Amino acid sequence: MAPVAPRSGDAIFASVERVNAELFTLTYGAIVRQLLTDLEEVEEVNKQLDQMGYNIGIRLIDEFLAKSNVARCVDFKETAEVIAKVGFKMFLGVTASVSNWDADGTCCSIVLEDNPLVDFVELPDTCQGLYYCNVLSGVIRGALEMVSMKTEVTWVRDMLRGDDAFELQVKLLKQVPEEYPYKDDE
Amino acid sequence: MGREVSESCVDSLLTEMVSSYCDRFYANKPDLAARRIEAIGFQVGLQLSERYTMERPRFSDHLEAIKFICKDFWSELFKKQIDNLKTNHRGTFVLQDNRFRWLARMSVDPSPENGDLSQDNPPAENKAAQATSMHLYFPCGIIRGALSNLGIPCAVTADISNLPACSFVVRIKA
Amino acid sequence: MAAIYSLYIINKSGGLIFYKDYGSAGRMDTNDSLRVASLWHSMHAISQQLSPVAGCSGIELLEADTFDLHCFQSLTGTKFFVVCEPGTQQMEALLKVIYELYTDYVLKNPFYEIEMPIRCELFDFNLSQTVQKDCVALLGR
Amino acid sequence: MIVCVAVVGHQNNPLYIQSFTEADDALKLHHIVHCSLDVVDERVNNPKKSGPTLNETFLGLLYPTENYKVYGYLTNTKVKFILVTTDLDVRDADVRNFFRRFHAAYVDAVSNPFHVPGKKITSRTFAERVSTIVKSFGLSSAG
Amino acid sequence: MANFLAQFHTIKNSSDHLVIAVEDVSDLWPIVKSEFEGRLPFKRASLNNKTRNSVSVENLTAEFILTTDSRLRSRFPLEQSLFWFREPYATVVLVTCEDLDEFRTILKPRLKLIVQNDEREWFIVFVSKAPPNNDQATKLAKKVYAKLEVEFSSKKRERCCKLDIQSPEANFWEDLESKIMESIRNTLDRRVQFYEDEIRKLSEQRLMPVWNFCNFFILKESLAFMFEMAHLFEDALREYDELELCYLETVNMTGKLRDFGGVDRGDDQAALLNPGSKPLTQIVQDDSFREFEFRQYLFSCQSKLLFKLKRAFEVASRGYSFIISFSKALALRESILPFCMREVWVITACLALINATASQYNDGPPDIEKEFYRLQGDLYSLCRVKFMRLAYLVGFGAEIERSPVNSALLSMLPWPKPAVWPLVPPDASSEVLVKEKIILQETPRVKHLGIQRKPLPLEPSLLLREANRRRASLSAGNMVEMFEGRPIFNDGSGSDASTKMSPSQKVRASSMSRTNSSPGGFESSIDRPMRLAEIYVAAEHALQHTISNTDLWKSLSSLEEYEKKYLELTKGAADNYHHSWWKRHGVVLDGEIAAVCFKHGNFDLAAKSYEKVCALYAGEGWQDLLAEVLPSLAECQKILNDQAGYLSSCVRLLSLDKGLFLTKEREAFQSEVLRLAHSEMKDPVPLDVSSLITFSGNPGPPLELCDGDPGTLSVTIWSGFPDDITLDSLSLTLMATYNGDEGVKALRCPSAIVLKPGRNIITLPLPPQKPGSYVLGVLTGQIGHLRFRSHSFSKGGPADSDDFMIYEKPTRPILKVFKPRALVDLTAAISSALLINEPQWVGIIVRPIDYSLKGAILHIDTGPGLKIEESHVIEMQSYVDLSQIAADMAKSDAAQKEGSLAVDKNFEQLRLHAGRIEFPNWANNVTSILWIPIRAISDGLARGSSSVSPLRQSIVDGMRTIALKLEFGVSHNQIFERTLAVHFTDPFQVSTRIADKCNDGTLLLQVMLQSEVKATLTINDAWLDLQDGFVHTTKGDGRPTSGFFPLVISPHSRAAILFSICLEMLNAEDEAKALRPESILNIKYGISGDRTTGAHPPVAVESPGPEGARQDLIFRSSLVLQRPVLDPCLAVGFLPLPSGGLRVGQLVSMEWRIERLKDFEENEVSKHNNEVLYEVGANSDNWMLAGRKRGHVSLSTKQGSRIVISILCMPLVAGYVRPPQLGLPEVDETNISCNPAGPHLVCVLPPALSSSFCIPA
Repeated sequence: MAPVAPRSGDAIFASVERVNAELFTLTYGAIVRQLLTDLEEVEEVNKQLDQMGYNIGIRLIDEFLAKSNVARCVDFKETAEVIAKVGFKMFLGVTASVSNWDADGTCCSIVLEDNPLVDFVELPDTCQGLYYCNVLSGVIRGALEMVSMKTEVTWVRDMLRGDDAFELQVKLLKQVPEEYPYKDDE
Repeated sequence: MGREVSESCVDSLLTEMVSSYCDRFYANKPDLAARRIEAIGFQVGLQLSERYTMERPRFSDHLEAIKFICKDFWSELFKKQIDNLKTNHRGTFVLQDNRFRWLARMSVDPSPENGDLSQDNPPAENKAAQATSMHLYFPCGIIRGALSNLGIPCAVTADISNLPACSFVVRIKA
Repeated sequence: MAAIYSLYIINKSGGLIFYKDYGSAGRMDTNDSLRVASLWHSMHAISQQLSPVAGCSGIELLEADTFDLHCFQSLTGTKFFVVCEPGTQQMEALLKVIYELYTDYVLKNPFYEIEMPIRCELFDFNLSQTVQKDCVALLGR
Repeated sequence: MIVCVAVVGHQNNPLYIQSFTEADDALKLHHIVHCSLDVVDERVNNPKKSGPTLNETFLGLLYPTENYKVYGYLTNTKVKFILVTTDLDVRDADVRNFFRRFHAAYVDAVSNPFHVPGKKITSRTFAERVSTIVKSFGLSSAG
Repeated sequence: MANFLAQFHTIKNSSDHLVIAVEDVSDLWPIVKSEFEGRLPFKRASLNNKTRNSVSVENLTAEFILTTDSRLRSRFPLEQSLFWFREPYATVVLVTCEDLDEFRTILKPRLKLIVQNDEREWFIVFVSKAPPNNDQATKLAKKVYAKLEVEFSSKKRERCCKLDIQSPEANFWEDLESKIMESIRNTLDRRVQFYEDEIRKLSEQRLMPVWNFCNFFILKESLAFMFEMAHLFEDALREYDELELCYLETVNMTGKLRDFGGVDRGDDQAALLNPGSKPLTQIVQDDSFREFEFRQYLFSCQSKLLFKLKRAFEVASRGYSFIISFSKALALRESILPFCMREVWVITACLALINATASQYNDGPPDIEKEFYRLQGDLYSLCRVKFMRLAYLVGFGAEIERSPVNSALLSMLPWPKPAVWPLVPPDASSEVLVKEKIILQETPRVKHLGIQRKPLPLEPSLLLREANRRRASLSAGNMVEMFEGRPIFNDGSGSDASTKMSPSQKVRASSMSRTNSSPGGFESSIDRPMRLAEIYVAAEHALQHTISNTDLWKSLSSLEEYEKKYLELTKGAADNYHHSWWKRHGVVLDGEIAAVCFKHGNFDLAAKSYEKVCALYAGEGWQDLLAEVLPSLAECQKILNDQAGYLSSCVRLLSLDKGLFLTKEREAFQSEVLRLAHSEMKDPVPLDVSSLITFSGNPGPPLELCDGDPGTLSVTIWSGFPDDITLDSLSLTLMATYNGDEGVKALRCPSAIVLKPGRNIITLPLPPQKPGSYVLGVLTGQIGHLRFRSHSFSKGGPADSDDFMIYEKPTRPILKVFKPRALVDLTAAISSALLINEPQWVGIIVRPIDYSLKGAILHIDTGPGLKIEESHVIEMQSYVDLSQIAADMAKSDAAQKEGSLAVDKNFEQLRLHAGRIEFPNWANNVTSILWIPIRAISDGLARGSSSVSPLRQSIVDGMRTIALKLEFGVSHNQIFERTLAVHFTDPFQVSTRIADKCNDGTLLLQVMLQSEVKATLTINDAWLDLQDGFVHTTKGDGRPTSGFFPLVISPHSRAAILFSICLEMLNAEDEAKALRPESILNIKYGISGDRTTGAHPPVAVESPGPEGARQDLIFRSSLVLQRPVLDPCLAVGFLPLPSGGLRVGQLVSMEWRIERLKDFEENEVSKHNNEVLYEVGANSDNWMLAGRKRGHVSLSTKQGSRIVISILCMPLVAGYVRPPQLGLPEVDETNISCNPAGPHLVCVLPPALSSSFCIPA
């Protein structure tokens, strides 16, 4: 079958249903704040945000694939590029850049200059150690896991902590092969 | 034109928020979960009302404020207005949205196998209803937040006659 | 009107999560469909193993004298396949559309638990709409 | 020049008050702002006085004293902005423009998820934005 | 035209009402004058206003003037037109006439002559003197009047009216008035028309150079004045407004510098309410109007009209803005006006306005009223500011409270800018000294409670510098003038150059100049910078010149006077504000009043006002301002010895934002609190410190306790005190969340505690609580005599309002007390029986159910027939039963590490003290087993059973009980009681039967031994002591025939021993006295068992060693043998059972045949010999018997008579069971022969298989 050509991030973003970013931003903010109130421990909040992100990711990936028509990526490099250029654009309307590849191409940084999640946000001193955008790392982790890549996503830079950009380090742990559908005893 | 994000961002965020609160944090305390979700909505409503009432004269009475919610506020959020507004002129307003966006993707499955909600086990019907209502505490909170920020303390409840129609009942505290 | 006999959706672990029969000749009961699903799942996997060249993504089209079987597997491992009249066109496109419906109405339904059998009115509804649509509509895309 | 700007909550509590004079007499500005609330109340409580500008957010000049002018602005959410300036010939347009930008800044400040409604605004960004707005007061519409 | 001005002015002042001319043709005026003037002023009149709409005016004053009067003498036509407003508005022609001829010849022509000049509005009053009784005369008069009417009246205008002096008609006067009015109206209209035309003409050429405001003014004001005379005030006012407008325009338009005015003596007193204060001629000079006077003049005219219109409010509002704008104007001219003219003027203006309006105001609608009071307040406070400014200048500055309000008012108010700063008059040195003294004496106002704070400024810039700068600039300027052409000063354009110099430089410059100036003639203080005192004095003198109003000057003359005035003004402002919307203004000014009261030691009043102010600031959270007032309030309370108030003030001070006070200040507050707390207070003061001390449970899960356990609760307390503070006592209340009625419990902190600033963690002992979950309530405590309480939680506490529900967290339960539940379990380790009468180990399993048994104590109480072998120690060891092991495996390996393996090793020997055992620590959390050596005593001898004496043994007689009571829990508060049943038994159960009967009479007695225990028994020896009537066949010791010992019997199996015995011949009497009624079976046996499974070797033998070493136990059991029947008289035969065999649950009828073998003659066995009593006995748990078990059957005494007794029974258990036995109680057994004998045992088959009925495998 003639594979449908992959579409550019902007094209997709233009085509999908969109809503005011404020709603998204404020909602996320309110959630984070409520989590802080309920869970008290910043560490715990980071954990939960990541968890939420993961749960979102494992569902979102399919929509991404369906709407973007991206073919299976040949390698992790390509995957990262697709996430940065198409994924972020398609959902958040911003594009990220990929950099800091390590030698064997299993670890890179996704750098985000602009991030709708943090409009208006200022971290109070009581919340040092909070990874406000931790949901993002979760999403990436979850999504990649669904296409059988176990990854570890960590924050390297965070504008809310005074850095000049948001930088996520994505580390490919292992590429899980398609599990062979039947056991030996069959 | 302000910046935008894909709708599925909001959708999945809300879905996940609700399920986290109902299934993880307050798994078997639906009322607590509900309060939290409502609270989140409240804050959002508060801030949105602050934002969307810029550049407009102050409302002279409750009705004006409610109308604002129905028209401008709603269309900012959902790109559509409330379809029908009823009131008993004694502080109760019913805002009906015939196709409430946040329910648009929701199909409730009455069959008990539906494992989404971890309530004890009431009959599947109201089990499903409860699950859906969990998703409505957020918009209720938004409305309440917006109104109380406009100086109208009130209580907001939602009721779903048949998806995806949904009507919000605003009771203004005398 | 494309004569589609039936539609299957299989989750990545080979469980049948959706089955719809559009009037295939030999009706099958639930167990049959389950069996078909797991069987196809295995065959699909075996076909990948069999492939002499690396990077085979499994059977896409299986032609029998009485029917064609078009299969589409998403990168996340979910398989969609239709059984249809031999030589029916546009099945890949159809499958793509179904995939999108799946993402829109199944995955976005908060009550749907991933990997679980699909019970979503909205999905059924939109699905039947799409399938009713004749090939011209599909060509349009 | 603008000597003081303030945000006052719907319970008439100061949310943000910044004076642009030597710090030691900031207190008198607190006083001015606080007393100007009287006028705001007056305007709001018998609206017929504020005839044409009924329910307009911009309340105009609150105080016609010899030495300074106090302008007011009342948002839909019952939050008041007060501006104290010592230059005696001010164009209404400038003030309106000032308040509009100030309001925008305020809205963004309270959109910070960690801001507690009804509590003081501690945001640094807000402070910076305000000072730039104050600096550019009068210039914008002059050009 | 300006030269008319004087005239105009005088005219205007002279005439203030309308004039009506009286043309007295026939000298009637003296007669009618009084009545005519009696009509004045006209009650009501309807006139046309400027826009020609008729308005009705009241009490229109007017004056009748004879045309012959000098005032109406002819004037120049020009001025006539100019001052037209004063010309008559109507002309009344008074005539009378007796006969027609006279009329025709004299009167008519004359009248024609009079009325030809149509300028005037005229009408004729015909007066008839004819007496009413004189008909002839009256008729004539009528005739003449008729003629007159014909001549002068026309259709469109009725110009005549007739007055009978003798009998005036009622309607004459109305007629007259209406005619006058008509005339006035017409005249007015015409003149208005005229003036308007004139004015229009002028305004058209407004922009031409020739144009002259003066003319315009005269016309305009004439018009206005005319309106005023006609009581058309509205129109008059409009004219003045237009005039003012026009004036301001022209004044600002024409650039040429005019004389401003305001330099005359008395100008300092505002004249904005009395127009006549100055003649216009003074105001206007060479037809330019002096702004100063003229604007006041205009305003005064306006206000006059406004008052006439009863619009005092408008006067006030116009007045206020007028004052503001006018004061601006004054500011511009400050250099030419006297020193501080502006301030003085404003003061007087405000006061004048206040008095006038206040007196004139009569209440209007409420909102207007509020507004009015606000204006009054504004006027007062404006006045107040200026007054303070003056006071400052003359050196009362030190007395002025440096409060925010004063600072706000004064520090933004520029200093007066006179061209020359007044200099010290030559002879004022003494005054200077006085001021100096004052300055030196004046001590900086100390803040209370040792608060140091930079005092707020009251001056825009330092007075000293300001004044000297102005002097300097002047002096420099003078120099320039004085030393014309001197190069050094020629260059730098003098004044501003030197202003740039600092005073010191200035001094040098000037001194240097002095040296240069050859004639040192002009020695003055010009160039020397003035000292502050000098400035004061100078100002004072200058002011004295400025101020003409004596009492204003008086109030500046001395401090007391100043304060009097100051208070008056402040009060005035405050009170008025209180009546208006501007409450805050009012309250703040109250604060100012309070300050004065305070200074004068009127602390009560001061405190009251301060409280109001504090309440205002606190209520709206203006902490910075509050921080300014609160100390004063505190001070008052301190002085008034209002401890409660003072304390709460201190606490409030402490709870203000940290930034507002220095730490040492805050420490001072704290020390105050402590001082009071420990000082002698009449009664302990309760105090709310919620704002200062907050508390919450520690983060993390709540403390969990089991029902009835005490614990310790740790709580976080935040202290807002700047310093450590010692609380003598502290207690917190717990509130049950669910059951509200469940009251609150207070937890007391046992000892005094010290709170550090900030976060403290304290622990409270927690007595046992009812089940439920608890939250913290209020915190109360004591410092010295001070009882304080705090309700407020730290973050994590409940939300204050619903609006903030977002930040609401439900108050986290801090304590959970669980419902009562099993915390431990005690069970018997073994179910199987132990050996009776032997010391045995009984095992008790102690299983803690996730609850620690630390220090637990077990009370053991053995029931009857059981005693603990004190001699032996009790053993305790950890116990793992297999099921638990499985569970452990399932559990995470973490649990494994914790070591169930290690636990196994635990073993310990314990001693029993007074029936109590203390548990070792290792047993706290692990299941353990307790081995207690006991012995069950039973004195009864075991009984064997045989066909004749069936076994009847019940479970109970082997049963013993152990009552256990476990005390555990943190303070042994938990009790667990259980009574265990322990089962004891003999090793064997013995039953016998005759196995065989040999011909030689030898009987083989089979003794069956059923092992009753779960242990292997070894029989080493057994012998039988036979009862009388039996002997062993073999002359032996009664050992069994076949001696194959040791005989091993495995648990619950059975064995048998054979004895061969035979009957011993003996006669009846021996038989009668049978010594030994029963035989005794003796068994010597050993037991090898494990205590964990059941019976085991007695405790005495420690470990059961090798076979040999085992010491034997003896078991004795009695059994009864029975001699066979010798002379049977009854035979009982057991009829064969039905073939099919027996099945469980199937009815079967058992039958016995009874037959008489011989009659009863000789010895009567039974009374009723033809009846036999039978009884069927069966083991009830094997059989169910239906029908009569016992009863009489008749059996004839004949030999050979027989009957059959049958009874229905149902076997209940399968296997070999003893069948039911038929007994004949009344018949001696020896007389019964059993033939055929019934079977010992019958076989009962299990019930037939059926689906519904399943078989135990």
